[in-house]
Amino acid sequence: MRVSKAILSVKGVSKRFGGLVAVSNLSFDVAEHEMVGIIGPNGSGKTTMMNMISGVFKPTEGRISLRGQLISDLPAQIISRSGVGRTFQLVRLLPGLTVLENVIAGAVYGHRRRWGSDAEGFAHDMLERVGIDAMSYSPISSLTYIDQKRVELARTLAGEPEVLLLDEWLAGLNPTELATGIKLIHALRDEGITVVLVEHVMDAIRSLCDRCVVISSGAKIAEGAPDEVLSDSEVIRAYLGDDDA
Amino acid sequence: MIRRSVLALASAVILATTSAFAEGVIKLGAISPKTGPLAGGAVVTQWPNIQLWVEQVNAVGGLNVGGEMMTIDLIEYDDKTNPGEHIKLAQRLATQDKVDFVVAPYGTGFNIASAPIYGKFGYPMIAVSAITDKVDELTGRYPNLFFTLGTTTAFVEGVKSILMEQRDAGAIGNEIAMVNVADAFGIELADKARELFTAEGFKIVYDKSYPLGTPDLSPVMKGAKDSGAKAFIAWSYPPDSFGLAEQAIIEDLDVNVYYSAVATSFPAFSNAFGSKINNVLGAGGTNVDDPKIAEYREAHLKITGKVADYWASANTYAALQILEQAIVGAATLDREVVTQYIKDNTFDTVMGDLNFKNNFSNTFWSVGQWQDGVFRGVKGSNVDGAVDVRLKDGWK
Amino acid sequence: MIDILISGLLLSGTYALVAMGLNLQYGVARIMNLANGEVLVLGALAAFWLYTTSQVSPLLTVILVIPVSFTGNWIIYRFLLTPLVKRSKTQGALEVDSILATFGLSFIIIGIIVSIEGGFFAYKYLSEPIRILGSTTSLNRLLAFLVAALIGVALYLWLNFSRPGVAVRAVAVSTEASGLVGINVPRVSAIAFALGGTITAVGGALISTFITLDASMGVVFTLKALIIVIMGGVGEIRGSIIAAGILGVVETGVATLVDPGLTLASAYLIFVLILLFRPQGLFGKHTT
Amino acid sequence: MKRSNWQELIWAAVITILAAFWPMLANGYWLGIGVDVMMYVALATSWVLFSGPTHYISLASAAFFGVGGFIVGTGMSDYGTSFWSMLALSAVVGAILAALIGLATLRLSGVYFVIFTLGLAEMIRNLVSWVQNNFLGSRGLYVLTDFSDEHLFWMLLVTSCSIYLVGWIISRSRLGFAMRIIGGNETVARHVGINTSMAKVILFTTTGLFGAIVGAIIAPRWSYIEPNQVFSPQLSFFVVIMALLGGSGRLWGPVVGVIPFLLIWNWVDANFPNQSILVLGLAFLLIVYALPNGFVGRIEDLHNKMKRHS
Repeated sequence: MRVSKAILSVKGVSKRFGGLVAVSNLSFDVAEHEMVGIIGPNGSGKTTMMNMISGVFKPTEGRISLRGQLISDLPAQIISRSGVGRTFQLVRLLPGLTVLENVIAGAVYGHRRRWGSDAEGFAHDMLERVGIDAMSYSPISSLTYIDQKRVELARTLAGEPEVLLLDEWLAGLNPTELATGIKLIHALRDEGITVVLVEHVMDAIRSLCDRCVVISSGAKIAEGAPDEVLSDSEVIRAYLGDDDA
Repeated sequence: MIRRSVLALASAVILATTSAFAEGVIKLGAISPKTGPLAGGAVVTQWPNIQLWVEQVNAVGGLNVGGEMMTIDLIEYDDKTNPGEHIKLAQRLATQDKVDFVVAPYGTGFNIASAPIYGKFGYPMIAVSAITDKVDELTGRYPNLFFTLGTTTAFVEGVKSILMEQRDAGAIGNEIAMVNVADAFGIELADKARELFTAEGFKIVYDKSYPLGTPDLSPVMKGAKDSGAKAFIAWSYPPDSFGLAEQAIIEDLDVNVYYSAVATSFPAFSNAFGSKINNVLGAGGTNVDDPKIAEYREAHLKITGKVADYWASANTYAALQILEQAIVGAATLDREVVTQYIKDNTFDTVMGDLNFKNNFSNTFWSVGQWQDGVFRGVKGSNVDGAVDVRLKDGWK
Repeated sequence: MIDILISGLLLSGTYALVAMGLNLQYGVARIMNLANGEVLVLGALAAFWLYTTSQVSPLLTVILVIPVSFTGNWIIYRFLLTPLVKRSKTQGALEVDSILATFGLSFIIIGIIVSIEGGFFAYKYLSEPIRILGSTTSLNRLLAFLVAALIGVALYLWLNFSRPGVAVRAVAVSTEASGLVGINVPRVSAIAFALGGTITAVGGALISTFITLDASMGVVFTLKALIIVIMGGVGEIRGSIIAAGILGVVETGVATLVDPGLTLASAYLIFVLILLFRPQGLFGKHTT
Repeated sequence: MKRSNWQELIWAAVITILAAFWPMLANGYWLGIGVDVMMYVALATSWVLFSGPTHYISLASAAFFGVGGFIVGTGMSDYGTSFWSMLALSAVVGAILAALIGLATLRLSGVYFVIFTLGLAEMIRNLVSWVQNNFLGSRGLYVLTDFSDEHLFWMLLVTSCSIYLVGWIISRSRLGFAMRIIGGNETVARHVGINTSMAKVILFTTTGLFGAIVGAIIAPRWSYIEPNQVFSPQLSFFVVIMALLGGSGRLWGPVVGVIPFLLIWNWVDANFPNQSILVLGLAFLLIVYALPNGFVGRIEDLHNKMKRHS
């Protein structure tokens, strides 16, 4: 499903921490309604890349733009408001708030600044969308791991992102949960959200992604349809003995 | 909230009834720091003298108030050197403990802060440790407030007259090195000194302040030394008066006039430095040759176990003597009558005969000097026994 | 210039004595000890009291102070602070609790000091001028500096080259991980706390030979110590020593060249600037 | 800080009205305690505005309080200005100062923030002393007014109420919700689109503004302003301690912390005049050990228990 117009565009991006090069000269585009996977061995710079898109870090070099607008020099909150939502590798919820409030948090400060009953209603919709509306008023501490992930996803969706970044959203789930999770992302994809996901679960990548960007040691080594790149010899070499692919 | 006021009422009633039983007793309230930055000074000049006076009075059976012997019941509080705390405790003394009389607080700020409360209840306040140039304005506002220690200007004048004498004698030139501690007390004195000294043609070649709690005064002393002035004046407070003297010794400050303000007259000052601080000038003083002072100092040592300091101690004791004589003289515990008595009469105290004009006693020492182990008054107003100023000659 | 450097460095010695103990207590035992300054004043009181009543040399007092303050601080940690450590679930909660508890403790110590001596601890010991490279200073300050240097070096060597020292450093880095590798965390914390308190008390005894203290001056030292520890980086003895050095030299420099009235202000300004540009302190590891 | 509801506001209004009658019921000592209570309620509530939701412990209260007192003192003593104009000036200066501190502290967290605010307050105290010494040429700052304790009590009550009301409105606003999110996780806050810096600076500015107002109102009570006393770091510690003792999770936390704390304090003062500081320390430890989550925690526990039983 190749769509011509790139919504998110990463051009020649590098990130150095002191002497360490985490990402080097990486470029790729994400088209509207497309689901792109970023894969690569541990420590290859995937999460750093996500952090640069969402504004946790600024790239040392290169530019990231959203619908042609440069976003890589903006602070995280502006990037978020301009339509980039994300989840975190290790779930980050707000323990002092209820499930519903956690999701409302996503609705209030996004580009559609909802407030009051509007925000509340919308948050309920999002919780229903991820399938845990029944737990709206539970404390965060009572949730299972997958439910925590769902809350986080609901919160991100509540911001109505145009581009959704999922950072190892499926990691750490048991087989049943994994199936539920994949189904959920499928549903999002069917709704036409643009998604960039970092993932290790290859089955999920095969079934979800339109296209994959493979990085190793911070640099892009392959790009293309999942089946194509996963059989690429260089990709296999990068993964060998390194991961569970 | 309502319940609390009922409680307050109840306790007030209980207090009222107990005070009805307590006849033959004069309740005396005293609030001063036992902790906090000013405690170090208060435990030297304030608390021991209150103790001394109360014990002496009670030892002879109390005060004769119109034929009835009344002993002193002392109620004391620690204000922790905190003005808010002090005000609250003053209110407690007046409205809960319902004391008959009070000892004026320690420190200028505390006297002024508590004056409205004590004034409201008509307590005469014979302020000792308060030095201000606003005497008229304050006593106009608080007619119960009396000042015995002098004014800021008088203190500066005392030092100024020494400087002028020594300049005339050729011991010092026109140049003065002056420092002050950057708190209300030091700033006020330094400001006045700047005005009065320059008016007499002195040049303040080194004029710096240092913050309260400066751990190392050696740069200050080095700066003063480098200025080459033969007179060093420090408007200092207790810990720094010690620190400055130590640095002067270390740097071997070559001056003929060395003055530091508060705490110079403390026995601890001489204990710490011995003969090295011989001929150091300091704030205040007493006439140590006066037999009354000698007797007082002996009693102070005997009863409190501490050597009295050579300045504010005797003043504090004198203020209590004034209160004592006013109560006995007025033959009543009626505060209004006693206050009026203080205004109208002359009192025989360890500091000599004291009386108040517009609530201000113009009898006080302003400058003293350590001379061979004794701190003697050298300048004062209406005082006898001032000795000649000696020149500082090294720090041996 | 030499004057500034020498006076400044000697003052740094004082500051290092004040801060090293707190750093151990906060860096290792995770106790933000607001009673640090009061412990220092206790040490000073011991030196003053023994000197004025029985002519005991403050140097001897320093040696006497070591076992007493070690035991005292160990007891404080064991019985007063351990319950707080146990009940707090997060570092933040422990910080709040230890601020509250040690603030109360500081009042108790002040009360004890006042009941022994409410006035100034005024005495002089080794108040003799000495010339170093043409600059005059006093023997007692030099002595305090030397002891501070000795303690600093000994502490550094102990922490880096001895088994228990390495355990202490491990606990400073992570209490959980240290527990996992078999370090007795409560014991190491107690030792670090007691050792920190001992250094502070020894510092107090030495400082009292040249600074006139009284019961309520502890807070001044606590503030300085907190500033130095944070400036140098939590858990970093090296950082504390260097921060103490910077403060000492800056304060003396400003007092000499600019205005003594600005000494403390400039010290705090340096602190503020360092934290603005290195929010984790000079040597602190950045944690997010 | 949790979101406040209407019921709470009504309770607050009722208590305020009752409190307003305090000067008629109590005078002298108890009125004085009332003034003290109001002063610390105001300071601690304004502290909780910022520190409650963010969990940032600020030790800068004395800086704002001192600025207020000092401005009133200097203005009235040296320049003969009116109290009210200086009160207004204090509020402005306090707010500006707090905004600057807020901007400076954005990158700091945890203990670094705590000590930074302490250091900054000390720096301001020393700078103010120096400026007074060298440029203002003051002869002691006398603040002589005709205000009695009643007046000060009501002024502080109005201040406390304003702070509470501001806090209440904020807690129900997008800003208040943002602060709760920031307190939970700052990275998340940024990623849901919150301008965390702006939110923190606004809240901190409010704290500074009210702190300076309280300092200005107290100045007439102290009559004589000494920089070292109005800028006393102890005040900052007391504010934090009373707020934490009450519980910083609720806007009304400080009220239930300040009142018992000051009552215990006064009881100790009155009954142990020679060792008040020692007994105070002991009382303090007792409270810390007996009330791990402050009074609010205790009250909410009891409330929950009662609910369960009924």
